Amino acid sequence: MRKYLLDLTVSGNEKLSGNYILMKLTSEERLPDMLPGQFAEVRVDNSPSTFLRRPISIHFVDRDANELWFLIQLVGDGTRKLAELKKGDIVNVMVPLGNSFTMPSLEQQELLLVGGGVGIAPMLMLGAALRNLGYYPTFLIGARTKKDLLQLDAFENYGKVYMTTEDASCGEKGFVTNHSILTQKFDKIYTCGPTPMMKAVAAYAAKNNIDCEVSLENKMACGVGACLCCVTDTTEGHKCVCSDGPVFNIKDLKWQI
Amino acid sequence: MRKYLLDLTVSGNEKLSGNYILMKLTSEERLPDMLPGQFAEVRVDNSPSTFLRRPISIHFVDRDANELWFLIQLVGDGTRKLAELKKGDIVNVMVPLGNSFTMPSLEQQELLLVGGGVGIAPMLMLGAALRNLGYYPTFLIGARTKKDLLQLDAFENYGKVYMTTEDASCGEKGFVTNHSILTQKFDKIYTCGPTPMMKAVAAYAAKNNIDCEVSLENKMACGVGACLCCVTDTTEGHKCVCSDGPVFNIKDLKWQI
Amino acid sequence: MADLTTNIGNLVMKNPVMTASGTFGYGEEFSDFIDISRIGGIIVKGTTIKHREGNPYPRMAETPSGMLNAVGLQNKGVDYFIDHIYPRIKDTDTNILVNVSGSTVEDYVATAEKVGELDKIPAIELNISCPNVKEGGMAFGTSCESAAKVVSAVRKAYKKTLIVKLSPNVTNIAEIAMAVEGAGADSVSLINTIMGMAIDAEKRKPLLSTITGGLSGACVKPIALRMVWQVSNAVKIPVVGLGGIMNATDAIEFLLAGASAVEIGTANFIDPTVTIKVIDGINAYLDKHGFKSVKDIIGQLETK
Amino acid sequence: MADLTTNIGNLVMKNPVMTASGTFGYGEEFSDFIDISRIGGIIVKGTTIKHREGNPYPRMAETPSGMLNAVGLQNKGVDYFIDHIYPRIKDTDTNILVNVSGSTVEDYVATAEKVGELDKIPAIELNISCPNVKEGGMAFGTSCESAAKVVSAVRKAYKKTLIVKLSPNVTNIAEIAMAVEGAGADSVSLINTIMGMAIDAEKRKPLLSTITGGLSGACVKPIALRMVWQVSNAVKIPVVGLGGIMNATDAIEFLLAGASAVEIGTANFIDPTVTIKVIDGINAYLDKHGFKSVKDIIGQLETK
Ligand SMILES: Cc1cc2nc3c(=O)[nH]c(=O)nc-3n(C[C@H](O)[C@H](O)[C@H](O)COP(=O)(O)OP(=O)(O)OC[C@H]3O[C@@H](n4cnc5c(N)ncnc54)[C@H](O)[C@@H]3O)c2cc1C
Ligand SMILES: Cc1cc2nc3c(=O)[nH]c(=O)nc-3n(C[C@H](O)[C@H](O)[C@H](O)COP(=O)(O)OP(=O)(O)OC[C@H]3O[C@@H](n4cnc5c(N)ncnc54)[C@H](O)[C@@H]3O)c2cc1C
Ligand SMILES: Cc1cc2nc3c(=O)[nH]c(=O)nc-3n(C[C@H](O)[C@H](O)[C@H](O)COP(=O)(O)O)c2cc1C
Ligand SMILES: Cc1cc2nc3c(=O)[nH]c(=O)nc-3n(C[C@H](O)[C@H](O)[C@H](O)COP(=O)(O)O)c2cc1C
Ligand code: FES
Ligand code: FES
Repeated sequence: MRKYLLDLTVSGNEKLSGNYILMKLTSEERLPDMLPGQFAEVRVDNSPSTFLRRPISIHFVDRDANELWFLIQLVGDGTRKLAELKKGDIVNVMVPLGNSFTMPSLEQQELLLVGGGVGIAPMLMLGAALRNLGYYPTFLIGARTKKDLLQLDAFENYGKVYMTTEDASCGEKGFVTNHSILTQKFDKIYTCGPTPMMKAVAAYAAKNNIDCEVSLENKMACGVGACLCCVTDTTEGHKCVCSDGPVFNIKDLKWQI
Repeated sequence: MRKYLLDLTVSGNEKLSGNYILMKLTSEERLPDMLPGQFAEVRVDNSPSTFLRRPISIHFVDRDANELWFLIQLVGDGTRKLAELKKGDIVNVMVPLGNSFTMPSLEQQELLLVGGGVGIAPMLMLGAALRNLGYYPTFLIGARTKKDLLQLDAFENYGKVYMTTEDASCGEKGFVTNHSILTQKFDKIYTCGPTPMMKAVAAYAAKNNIDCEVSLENKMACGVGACLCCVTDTTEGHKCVCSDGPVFNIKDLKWQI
Repeated sequence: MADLTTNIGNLVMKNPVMTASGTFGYGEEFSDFIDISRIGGIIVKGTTIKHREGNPYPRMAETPSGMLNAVGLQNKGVDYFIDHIYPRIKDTDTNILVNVSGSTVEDYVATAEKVGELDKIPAIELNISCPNVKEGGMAFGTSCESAAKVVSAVRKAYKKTLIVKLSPNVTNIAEIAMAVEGAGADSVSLINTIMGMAIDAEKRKPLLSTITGGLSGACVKPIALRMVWQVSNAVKIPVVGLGGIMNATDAIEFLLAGASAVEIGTANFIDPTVTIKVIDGINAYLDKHGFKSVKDIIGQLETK
Repeated sequence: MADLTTNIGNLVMKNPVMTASGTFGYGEEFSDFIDISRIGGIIVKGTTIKHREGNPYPRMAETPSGMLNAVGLQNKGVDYFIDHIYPRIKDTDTNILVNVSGSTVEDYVATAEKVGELDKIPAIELNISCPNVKEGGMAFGTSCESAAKVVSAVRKAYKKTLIVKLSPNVTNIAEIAMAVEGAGADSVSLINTIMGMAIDAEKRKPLLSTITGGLSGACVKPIALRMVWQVSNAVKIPVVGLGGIMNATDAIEFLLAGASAVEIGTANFIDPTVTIKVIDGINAYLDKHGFKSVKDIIGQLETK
């Protein structure tokens, strides 16, 4: 898929509950095609401590408004600088990068999308794409506490939404893998979130023989498969999270699960 | 004189003609005492290329408004970042630094204050201080063209103002040392501006046996006489522009004039 | 429009801007962003005789105005390169150079020989300076004797343009450059990364799997520029300068310090179009200052 | 409140934070901003046997996340220090150390002897690593033999705590550290500045009067940290770590890498109160992580 280097204009930058922002970017031109699971490498200007770009998942593409959405957790200087941007500011992005989630090949599949923390970001775009293909996916969203549960309304447009919080402030108490919905049968699981969560989901999937795709993170420099900084261990050796991933099928990873 | 490290609040940041800004800073507390010729070391935040502080002269202290004024020419990343600051933003400054212009010891002196380009910055505070002591100084201001002539109204509060521009767009044509006012007799000259200008003024002063003080610039790191980066040649060897200066009497410098 | 052509030994380049090994993949990764044939030369990833998996991850850490990497020469080996990658890239209208790495003199020689048979590869860059591999690598580049030994051996086996990439992790880089010149190199390129380290204070652990890694990016520029200046004052062969070049002004500084060409590495990650901007910027500088050719500024630093 | 005391040989420090020579003057320059007696130690400007005018100007150039200096050991000589400066600063309630520099072994010894007679100076830092002087200086610090020679001679003449400041401009800093340890040093401090260069592309001239200068500041931290880690794994004497420390986290990284104390240099220019912030920050870190003493984290980097 063709990659672009674009100067996009901030059309919205909303502070959400917890420590998250929802940033919307637009362009005079039609935004390029992007697939669920892909990401952007975002330039952070005027941050002395942000030398390299920041990888951020494509949260959603609103084709009507010609808007690209990022859901960003503020963790350090770079993300905090992004949070300061105002409507009309320019953000330079390399987009779309990476592979994407695999669409199911059969009809009538029961699909489970598990997101943890800011790992829900790619799940919205994925849910929308699946709904568009006629599926009605189930979202299972885990967070530490109620205020880390984001974009629930948006998810509800595309499927059923279940939740867990570690402090029981919303949905069922505990981790996603404790949720009662997992007693149902699923044909495929897609997941993105903290590594321990993804490993637990992967273990559940493996045990129940469910096809499972995970979206990984790693430290990145180039974002396009050129520098080999971002590798992960696979059955075929080191692969780049940025270009061979970020989406991997768990059967190709060397996770001890 | 006691030095302070202060977080000051921008109370005004005006774009002047040409490529200059007039920045006004204030504080909840009374601003410390400062003398004409002293400067501040200003921290520039969020500029990846501005590692060290930027030395900026004290242009004026408005005691009624409790405001410290800087007159700044935008030449690089640091000064451009300062120009972007808005009312209410915080600027960290080390102030006041350096020595100061010497006040005349006799009454009834004819004093000439020569400023070139942004070198007029310390001349306003100096003019105000001299006027306050009962002198009526003469300002001679040189610039390349009309739009580089700044703060003329402010200077007129304290003395007579004469001008030269290289393109004759305002005042007499040429350099300050060509101005007809120099045919008059002066007892003391104070000057700040580009080195070639100051050297020409110093040569004029030396030839006519006029006491003359110049305010020098140099690359600075610490601003407080600790690092010895900012030295200039004097009859007593290397002296620091930041702590022994920035004001030097030309008889102590080793200028070939 | 000034004349941007420059020479490295027998190698003629349409402009002095190359991409640094390990930072530009095989060029293809950047072809959506720029017309890579406009670049003066593309130096592909470090290539070894056998397939190498490289180091475990994490392999990257950000530092003030720079980054550390610990990739460790991951590559599929020279045979895979010849069979699968070379056919894909060989017709790019620019110079494609292979960065040849190894652990033993024999490995270097064998790899260089194989690459020497490829028609469309006019030159190699011999990497005797990789700080990210345990055996060989940087060790060759840190003493005059071992540097001369590997270069002599490769020189016998490789007839086209031989550029030797030097390590900055040495007391006297000019001496190493002279040893390499004496051993028959057509050119030296410098600098490779500087050995550095980063720690996660909260976890009390190194940020790289290998504890130490190679520092690159803007932060190393003052060191790289100094070494290029020292080396170009010490050798007669052309020098290729790199290390922290982020824009055209940086590149011009290296040319003034004595480099006949430059390489751009880490900056490609920050702006994938940087090479084109540097080429255009050098041209604009030459026009502005009235120079007809880039050769008119090489080594023209005025030091009184 | 954790126990912040640390030892360098016989020298007891109330906390591990010192100021680096040449960046903090004689302390007095900063006393309007902070209570300098809170600092663990103040290392004053490089002092030589005779008055030195230092290098011509310009002496400073800014670089990405750092700066170059070419001060060249300007100082009024050890006698002036003893007669005029020492009396003013000797009663500061902290350790005052003198950074002893020289061009010949005799100079070093003579200066160390004179400083040895000052009651209130409990230690010297022997600077065998200044890149900004033509004769001597860094040359002593770039070979094991010359480093050992000058240290042995000073050791004989100086009985109090002897810290030797190492140059980073070497192939193998651990070897130099071991040579210096063998010659009787009580401690090594590192790093001094890294030799670098900056050019004004528009004027085609160097930005420093001396063409090259010493690089310091945040940009050098990864290199300094790596060297501190290498040296503290190689020697038994305590190591003082410095180079690019800008905040408490940076300082903690050096302690974890094996430094028993740290020095803060360039950061003083950016924030004249940084030393106090670092001391408080180390304390907060120790409390947060449940360490009773700073000694509990020295060298405690987990590398599996
Ligand atoms: C493919 C991919 C997609 C991502 N999508 C999103 C997203 O949609 N929303 C979101 O909020 N975050 C996302 N991240 C994580 C995001 O890139 C990091 O949080 C961000 O780079 C931190 O930058 P910072 O300057 O704020 O923090 P820093 O000060 O740099 O670091 C703060 C923390 O973030 C970690 N971090 C720093 N750089 C990276 C990096 N390049 N990759 C991974 N972790 C890093 C550090 O280890 C540290 O723990 C994604 C990461 C990857 C690899
Ligand atoms: C005592 C003193 C008082 C000053 N007062 C004023 C003032 O009142 N108003 C004003 O506009 N400027 C003043 N200057 C100059 C001002 O400090 C520089 O213009 C400013 O630091 C440039 O910063 P920058 O990041 O915008 O430019 P940079 O990108 O850093 O450089 C642009 C140009 O400015 C020069 N420069 C950079 N740093 C310094 C420095 N530390 N000292 C001197 N020149 C430098 C560079 O050589 C270059 O030519 C003063 C300088 C000194 C030493
Ligand atoms: C991720 C990465 C991988 C690298 N791989 C190689 C390599 O395979 N061979 C080599 O000679 N240099 C390699 N280098 C070093 C660069 O080619 C270059 O010498 C160095 O990064 C300094 O230049 P820069 O500051 O412009 O990046 C690598 C650098 C980076 C950042
Ligand atoms: C302006 C300046 C002057 C210095 N003078 C000396 C000196 O006289 N003696 C010395 O041993 N080191 C000197 N140094 C080196 C510092 O002490 C320190 O080793 C170096 O700057 C690295 O630390 P930093 O990055 O924290 O500044 C000087 C450094 C600077 C920036
Ligand atoms: S980040 Fe460069 S290969 Fe993935
Ligand atoms: S800037 Fe440090 S002594 Fe003047």
